[in-house]
Amino acid sequence: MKKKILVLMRQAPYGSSLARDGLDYILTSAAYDQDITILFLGDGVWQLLKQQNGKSIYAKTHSASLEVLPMYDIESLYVLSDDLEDRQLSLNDLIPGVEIIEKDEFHQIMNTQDSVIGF
Amino acid sequence: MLLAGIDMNTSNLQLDKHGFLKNLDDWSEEVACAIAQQEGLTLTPAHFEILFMLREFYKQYEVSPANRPFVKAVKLAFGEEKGNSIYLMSLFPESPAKLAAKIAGLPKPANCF
Amino acid sequence: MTLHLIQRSPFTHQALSNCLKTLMPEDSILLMEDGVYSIQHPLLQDILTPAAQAKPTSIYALIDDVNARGLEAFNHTPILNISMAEFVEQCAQHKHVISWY
Amino acid sequence: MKFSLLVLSSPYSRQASESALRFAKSCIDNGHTLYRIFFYQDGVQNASQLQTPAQDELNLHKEWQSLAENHDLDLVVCIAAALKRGVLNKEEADRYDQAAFNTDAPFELSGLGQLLDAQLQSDRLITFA
Repeated sequence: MKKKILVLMRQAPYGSSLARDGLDYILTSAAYDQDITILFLGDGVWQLLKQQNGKSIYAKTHSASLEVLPMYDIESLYVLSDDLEDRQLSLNDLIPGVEIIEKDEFHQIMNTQDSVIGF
Repeated sequence: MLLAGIDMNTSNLQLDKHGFLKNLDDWSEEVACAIAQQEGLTLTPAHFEILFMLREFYKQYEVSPANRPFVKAVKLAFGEEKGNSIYLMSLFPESPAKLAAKIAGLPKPANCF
Repeated sequence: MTLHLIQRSPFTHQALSNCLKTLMPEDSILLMEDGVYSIQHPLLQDILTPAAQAKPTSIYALIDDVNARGLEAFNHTPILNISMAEFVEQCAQHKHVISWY
Repeated sequence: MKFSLLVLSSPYSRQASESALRFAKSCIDNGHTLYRIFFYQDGVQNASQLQTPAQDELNLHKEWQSLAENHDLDLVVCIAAALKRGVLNKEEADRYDQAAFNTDAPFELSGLGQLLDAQLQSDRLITFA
């Protein structure tokens, strides 16, 4: 069974394990051939920041692991423009492959999903 | 206990009960040969080409790939001829991503319990 | 058509504010656990003003959580107190259910 | 309607486990089907049979256990999340040479694929965090 699943990634990495555990769920679902779309929402956009290095805090580098997503055929990574603006970020600050969308574009994406899960 | 010529008592080489390295830093080509032999495989340069690529993959992403991304990564590195599951199955039978990760000294791919 | 479950207090977490950023016209909101403190938060009160939207969002609060916290007297229409059984039925009636925490 | 629940928080630290338990009971009372309850993140602590709350507090492990036994529920604990937090059954304790174990049937340790399966097989997946 193949479904269109939207995953909301809403937490910053490192401070809690939700970002990492959400990614594990995404990789598992992709390995089982599901059609995954990811929206990085609120503090979730911090997950996408370039030049992270988790080593000195005994953590895996989250952005490095996110860059594996294209290898799992996950190409739909979105952020809301408001969330970037609120955090004084631009697309240049983020790892490649992320697309900025507005609220109404999110609604179009949402309307096509079979299932939604949030981390 | 001996693991294919490696004295586990003097080498401190430890494997978990799935046969994966407990300490990933213990890996060497010699260790790879020993783990492979335990799995009934004799490693050739064709195996090592894939193993080194897989170790680079892990270094870059800090993730052991599942089968599909494993095939895709091999295809990107070495082309269609090797980047297909038939070829990889011939080198690492049954579950290529899991077996190759084990021999390459990487953690188990997620969800292969 | 999504049911949004607000599970954290809006005075310490962004759960409600993030939810409102993605809210669609047909969606509903259910306040539960510390999310029921949203009753007293301007973010929620703002969307309840008649001028805020053409079709007002349905907002529910889990009555056991409201009462446990001593908020009974603070809750007022149009926020509707509902039971656990009604919560289950609301989940069944909405296509998606998203928890915010 | 077929429901599955996802529990992410530790019992006694957050209200999530109690809410999930009440939701589960209400589901059953209203004639719905519970396909699976999946414990992830700190939620795996629900599976510890060593929970020893005071006499006047709820024992969540026992509550889940009796609910599962009375209604044939599927209680699945994410194995990776459980192992690293020290929630092991006998089989895993043996496998990893650990001296003790603290969970048992009806809780089952399994992979994240079981969460995906719950999402695919159920009409609704409700998260308690």
